[in-house]
Amino acid sequence: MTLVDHSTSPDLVGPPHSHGPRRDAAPLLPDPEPVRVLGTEAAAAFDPELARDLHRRLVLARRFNQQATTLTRQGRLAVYPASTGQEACQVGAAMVLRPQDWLFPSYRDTLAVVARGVRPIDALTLMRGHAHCGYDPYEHRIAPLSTPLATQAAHAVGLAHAARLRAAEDPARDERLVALALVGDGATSEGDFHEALNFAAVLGAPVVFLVQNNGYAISVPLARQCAAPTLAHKAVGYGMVGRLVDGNDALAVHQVLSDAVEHARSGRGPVLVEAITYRLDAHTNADDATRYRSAGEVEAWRARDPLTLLDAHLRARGLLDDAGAAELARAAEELAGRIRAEFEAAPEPDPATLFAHVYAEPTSQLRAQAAELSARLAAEAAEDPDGDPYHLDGDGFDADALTADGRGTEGLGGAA
Amino acid sequence: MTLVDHSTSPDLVGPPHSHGPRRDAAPLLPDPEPVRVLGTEAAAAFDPELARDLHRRLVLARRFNQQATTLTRQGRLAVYPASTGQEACQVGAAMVLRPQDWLFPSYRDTLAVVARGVRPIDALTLMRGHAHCGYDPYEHRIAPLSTPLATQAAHAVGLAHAARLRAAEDPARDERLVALALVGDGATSEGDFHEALNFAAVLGAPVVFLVQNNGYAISVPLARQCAAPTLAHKAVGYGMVGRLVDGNDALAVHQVLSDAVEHARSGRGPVLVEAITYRLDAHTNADDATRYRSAGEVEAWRARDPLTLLDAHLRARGLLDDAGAAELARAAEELAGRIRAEFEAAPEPDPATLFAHVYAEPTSQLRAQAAELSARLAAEAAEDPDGDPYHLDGDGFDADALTADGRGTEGLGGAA
Amino acid sequence: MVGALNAALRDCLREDPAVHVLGEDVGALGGVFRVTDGLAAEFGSARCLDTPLAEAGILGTAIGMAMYGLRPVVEMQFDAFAFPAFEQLVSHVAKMRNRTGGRVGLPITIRVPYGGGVGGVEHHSDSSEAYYAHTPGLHVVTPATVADGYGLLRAAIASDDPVVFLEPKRLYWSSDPADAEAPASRAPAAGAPAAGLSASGAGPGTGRGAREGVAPIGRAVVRRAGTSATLITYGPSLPICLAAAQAAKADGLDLAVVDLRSLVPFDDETVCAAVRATGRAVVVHEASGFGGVGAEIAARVGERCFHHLAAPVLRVTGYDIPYPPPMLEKHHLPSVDRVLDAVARLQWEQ
Amino acid sequence: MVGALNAALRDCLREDPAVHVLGEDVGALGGVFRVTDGLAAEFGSARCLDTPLAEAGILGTAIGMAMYGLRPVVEMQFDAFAFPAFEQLVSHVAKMRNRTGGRVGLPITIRVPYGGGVGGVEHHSDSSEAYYAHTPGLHVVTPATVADGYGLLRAAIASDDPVVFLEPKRLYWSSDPADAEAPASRAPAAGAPAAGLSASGAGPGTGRGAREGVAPIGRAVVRRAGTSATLITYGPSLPICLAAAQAAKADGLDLAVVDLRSLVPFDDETVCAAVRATGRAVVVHEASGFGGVGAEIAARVGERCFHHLAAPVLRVTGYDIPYPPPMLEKHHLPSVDRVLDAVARLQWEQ
Ligand SMILES: Cc1ncc(C[n+]2csc(CCOP(=O)(O)OP(=O)(O)O)c2C)c(N)n1
Ligand SMILES: Cc1ncc(C[n+]2csc(CCOP(=O)(O)OP(=O)(O)O)c2C)c(N)n1
Ligand SMILES: [Mg+2]
Ligand SMILES: [Mg+2]
Repeated sequence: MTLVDHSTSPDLVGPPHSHGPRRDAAPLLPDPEPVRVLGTEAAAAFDPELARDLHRRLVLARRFNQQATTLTRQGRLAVYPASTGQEACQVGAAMVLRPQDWLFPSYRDTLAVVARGVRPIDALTLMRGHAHCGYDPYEHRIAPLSTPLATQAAHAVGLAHAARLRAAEDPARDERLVALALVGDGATSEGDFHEALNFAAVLGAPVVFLVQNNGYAISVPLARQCAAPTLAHKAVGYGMVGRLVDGNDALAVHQVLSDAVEHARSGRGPVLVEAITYRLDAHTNADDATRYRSAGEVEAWRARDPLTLLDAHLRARGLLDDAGAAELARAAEELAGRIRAEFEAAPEPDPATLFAHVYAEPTSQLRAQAAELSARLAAEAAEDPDGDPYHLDGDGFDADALTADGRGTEGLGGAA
Repeated sequence: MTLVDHSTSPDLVGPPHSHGPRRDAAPLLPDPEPVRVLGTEAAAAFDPELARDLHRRLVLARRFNQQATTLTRQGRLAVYPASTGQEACQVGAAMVLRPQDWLFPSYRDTLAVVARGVRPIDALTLMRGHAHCGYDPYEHRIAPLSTPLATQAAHAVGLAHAARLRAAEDPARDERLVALALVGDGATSEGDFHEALNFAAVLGAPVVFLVQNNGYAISVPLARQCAAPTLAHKAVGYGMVGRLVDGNDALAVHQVLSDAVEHARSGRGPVLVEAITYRLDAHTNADDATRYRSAGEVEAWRARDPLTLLDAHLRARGLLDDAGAAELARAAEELAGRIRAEFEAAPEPDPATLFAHVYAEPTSQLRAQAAELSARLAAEAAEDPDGDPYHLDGDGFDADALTADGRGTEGLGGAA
Repeated sequence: MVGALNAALRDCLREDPAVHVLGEDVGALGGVFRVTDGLAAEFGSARCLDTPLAEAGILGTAIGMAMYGLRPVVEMQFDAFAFPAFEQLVSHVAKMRNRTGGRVGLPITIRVPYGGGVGGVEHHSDSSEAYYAHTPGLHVVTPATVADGYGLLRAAIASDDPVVFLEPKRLYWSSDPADAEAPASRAPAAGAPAAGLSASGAGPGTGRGAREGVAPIGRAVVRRAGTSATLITYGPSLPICLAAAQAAKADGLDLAVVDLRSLVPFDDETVCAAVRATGRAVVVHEASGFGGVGAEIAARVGERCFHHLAAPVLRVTGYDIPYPPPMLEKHHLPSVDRVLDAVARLQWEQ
Repeated sequence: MVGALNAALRDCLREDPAVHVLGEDVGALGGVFRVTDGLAAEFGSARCLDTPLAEAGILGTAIGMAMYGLRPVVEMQFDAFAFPAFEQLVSHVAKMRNRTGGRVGLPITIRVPYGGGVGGVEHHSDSSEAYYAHTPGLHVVTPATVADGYGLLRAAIASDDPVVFLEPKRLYWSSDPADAEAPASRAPAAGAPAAGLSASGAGPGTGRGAREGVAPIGRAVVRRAGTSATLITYGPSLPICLAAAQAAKADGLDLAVVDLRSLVPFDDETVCAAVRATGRAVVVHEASGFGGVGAEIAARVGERCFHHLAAPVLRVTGYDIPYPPPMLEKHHLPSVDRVLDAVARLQWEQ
């Protein structure tokens, strides 16, 4: 397998710019006008069933954001970074992936995780504070939500590269896998973002990088984050294709991401997609967004709410009526109820999990520390029999208990 | 002072791509054909005196590279990363700077440091192994040669930014300073490079980044380093101007860098320049370049030796004759002799320097450690009076002794 | 403590035009912990600069600013998010003065909120002081009281050397413990007045000299005198140790509590005097124990006080595990009970 | 040792198609120290991959490769050039298994040439084992002999956990010291045969089980039995300690020498048995002393062997300074004389 075309080695007697691969920049550069479908002629041609499916998922996703935010107010969720306003990106990202693909989400991407089939309670485990990652990455082909920004982008590259290596060894086992990495506009400033894009392009790895440009990194507006014409223009500096899309236009997001994923899948290399969107809620429930942006700005963006835009489109085309909307609202309430029920039923975390999975086998030191804690908890329990019921005799972390029964629900898609 | 134009805050009712500054990409993109002067009509218009000066410095720089390499063979220099073949970049970088400017060199840029006026022995101190940085950064406005690749690029940004801040406070003291950061093609892959360029562009800092693309990072060819059309294309991803130049064409390098420096100086923001060149010697004296490149490739590039190219130009225009060349050869020998003499005269390093400058004031622990070493050395000296003459009663590191008498020589320029 | 830190920054910005604050969200937002609240409004967005989101870039830029004569104060948003800047810190910040033979000092203060106990999700509760303390060329300080929050930050910014300033997240919203006894005197030989819980206990600052309320870098303080055994701690674990000392009274034990405040330079004098006085010592911190700062403390106490020790120096620390999720962190953190258990194991029977 | 490391990589690449080598210049060049010499030629440039020049990218890519089931072996070119990857190492590599409840293990070996004594210019001679050893979730091993170079690297690659594999630059061109005495037996209770200076002393490997010549991770070895005092060391300082033991004979002292080999997991059993047998201990390493691994060793020996100690545990280490320039490094590095001086201070008179 050729990782990269090295036939373009320096043309030794030619001009000195023969260093490195020469390729035409033009096809890599994004159109500075973001791709839109809604409100254009392309909208009429868009598959109505897909549009309705997208809409249904947006409705559920919005309800999910609301329910999770409510849970923070009730103290049942430690923190929640809502993706309200970004649901078209969240849902689109999950929908364009095939089962063999992998998703590498950032901390804000709970809904993309749920949209790919993870039980809400498991997708929220990190934010609940019960464990770090509540789902099995291998079961869902989703990496843990990444809190250290942009770091997971390189993981996506490595995984996609490894899949290609394995496929080259045994073409029959070629999964034709694509890895989709999600980062925010702020995260593009990190060195890790740069390194990941460069590795992807040099290795020709099948990765799509989706930047959800919601205009802010916590309080810092994009203008203080980057001075580029668009973030998608960064692609040319790596020799990859860059594309710009209206991130509040669910049909456009689906189309551009589908194209990007198929571009990567077909071996034509990685793609960088910038989706222009807006976070309608604060950074998290703990944030006070009024410190750094005006109510007017938020309202203006609310007028471009991805849900409103798609709703209008469907109604205009007769694909949605009041009855359908009411049915959807019921499904959304059912989802919200299910989330609340899952929270009620979720077990307390077991302290044994602290030591069980630091290494494949605990070291003697960890065994001693686990025994110390176990003895202490046992002593406390003896003093106060109604207290903490945990002791440390098991293998700990019963992740099956967290994910079992999660199979039938399939996230937002199956919530109906 | 406005650090960046934030008037371009989102156009709230406009299209969603209003996130962040919108600027036209076209003026930022490099012409993929590198700028050349030699062999073009522009050569005729080029200042003959400047061309001769450049040539003289190239001759001296080449001799410096040879002498330093010889010193490694004699074991007088621990290691030397020669810039043979890259002298046009080295000399050009130093010459376009004014006294108030700062240079941030990489480990290969000894000659740029010398060309800016540092005594050869001091510029080589790092490679001699006597101390880390042999010159006073403030005296010469040159940061220490940076071994951790690309890290010094951010330092250049910070310094240039600080100078602008100070100038804004007190315009009378505005130095109109530019910082020039030198990195290799390989170093552009580091996250630090990305972060530095982004900071420079967002802050609008007067920095020029010069990438000496010599085709290799040790053994790794550019094709495995980066898949971009050119490295200069990376500029658009930061919203800065990118330029491509033939790095073996001394006149073109001088012209493009001069323009870039004046662009930055005039407040129009940072510039990324890629100079396409070739390292004719191995990575360092310790490297075996035959492991990763062919003799044929090296020979082909030798035909484009920057010295040969400029030599031919000057002779063709009657600006150089055999007598002039002989005079230059003498000056070069004089430089080589001076380097050798400086090496003879250089004092041994003083162990007291180990402890003297860890902090502004040594901690009690360091004082104790210094005393311990001092006692040990004293005991050893008592046992063997002909041994190591050092003891630790002074302030240590007598950098004046290293730099004194260096003033008159002014590097390559004054070697005549 | 947030108010004290904010006041220190404000006073430094007012007094010295060379002082500049930079970091993620330090401007309009005032930082995620509000430590820089109001500074951009008062001093402008150039002197309290919202940077792009890139920690190596932030610290690298600060290095260049310091080279030009500014005194940058960098905020790292959380402890684990300082790791991207590790190379800039270790290879440049810590070494610059040394590698330039004293020519280029870097008066940079790097503020790092650290530690847990605040219900933070993963990567938000790390304790990385051991990494910094092992890096020659850095000063490493951490306040445990409101007064030291002000005084040590002033001293850090005034220092001509780089200072990693570790802010215990758990104590951000603390006021000084009312039940702490008045500061006991330091080892008399050290010659500087003890900095106590109030800002009045000022000692000599470093760098530009002492100012009102500036706490001395390199000086530990005995927060509680005691005769039975000595607890040695710093930052977020001080209140635990003070509470343990309080509780130990019931068992007839009179515990001394030393607050290191400065991990580098280390105050051997105060620590050793306090240990020699009791003959028994427990080191307490919340970072993982293996290779933690507590190891250094135990090792040097062992070296220097060997013949005064009636029992081994014990350590009460976080376990050797990645920081736990919020619901489990209480088990990981040193508690009054764990400290008392360790004290009980100090071989009182012998 | 270079040959042994190369052989270990070659054997692993041959035996297991999941093993992949990646890093800067590991391909055609064979690495700047030639540890990967010939591997690209034999196994192809995909399995011995020259990466772009970006250490965080390298390690991050390796994480993704490991998630897909490969066993990446990463080369960091020099110790200080691993620092850009610090966040990937600490926040992901070390924590992945824990944060996924055991679901995602990362069998990554991170080879890091470390230490000085080879005349390297600044940033080329750092010793950063303390940073890694303090990071839960990493195994940290370092061979001091040719046989362990082979055996421990095999074990590291076979391990299902991430291993930071520290290669003492000074010993790259070493053959095993001829004058070292045959390996003394390990603490009998430990149950595994001692791995000696020859590759035949194989113990159980971890992960995929033991193979011929594989050295056990987590097992120290007594390189020299002795009755007077115990030197505890690892990696580049082992030859110094063996030479010191040899020299001490002249003074009638019989020094034991323990080679830790594995800093994490730490072999308390072997170390404590060796210290208890002599009652005196000196810890030797070339990293700076403050907060170094030696502090942990001294602290735990103090905790566990308190009543057996006739003298404080002393440390002979690099000074608390940035690594010196080549011409001065000899003063910084532990030497036979410094070790003997420390031994002389072990309160023999009492
Ligand atoms: C390496 C790192 N630095 C800092 C942070 C703290 N932090 C969390 S979210 C955030 C802003 C992220 O902005 P963006 O990438 O635009 O994503 P968004 O929050 O808008 O989804 C910051 C600074 C972090 N998580 N990781
Ligand atoms: C952060 C870092 N990683 C690795 C190295 C080791 N190293 C020294 S030079 C070099 C290659 C540099 O290539 P390039 O940037 O093209 O500069 P050139 O040597 O061609 O001048 C490498 C990998 C280093 N010095 N710093
Ligand atoms: Mg954002
Ligand atoms: Mg190069």
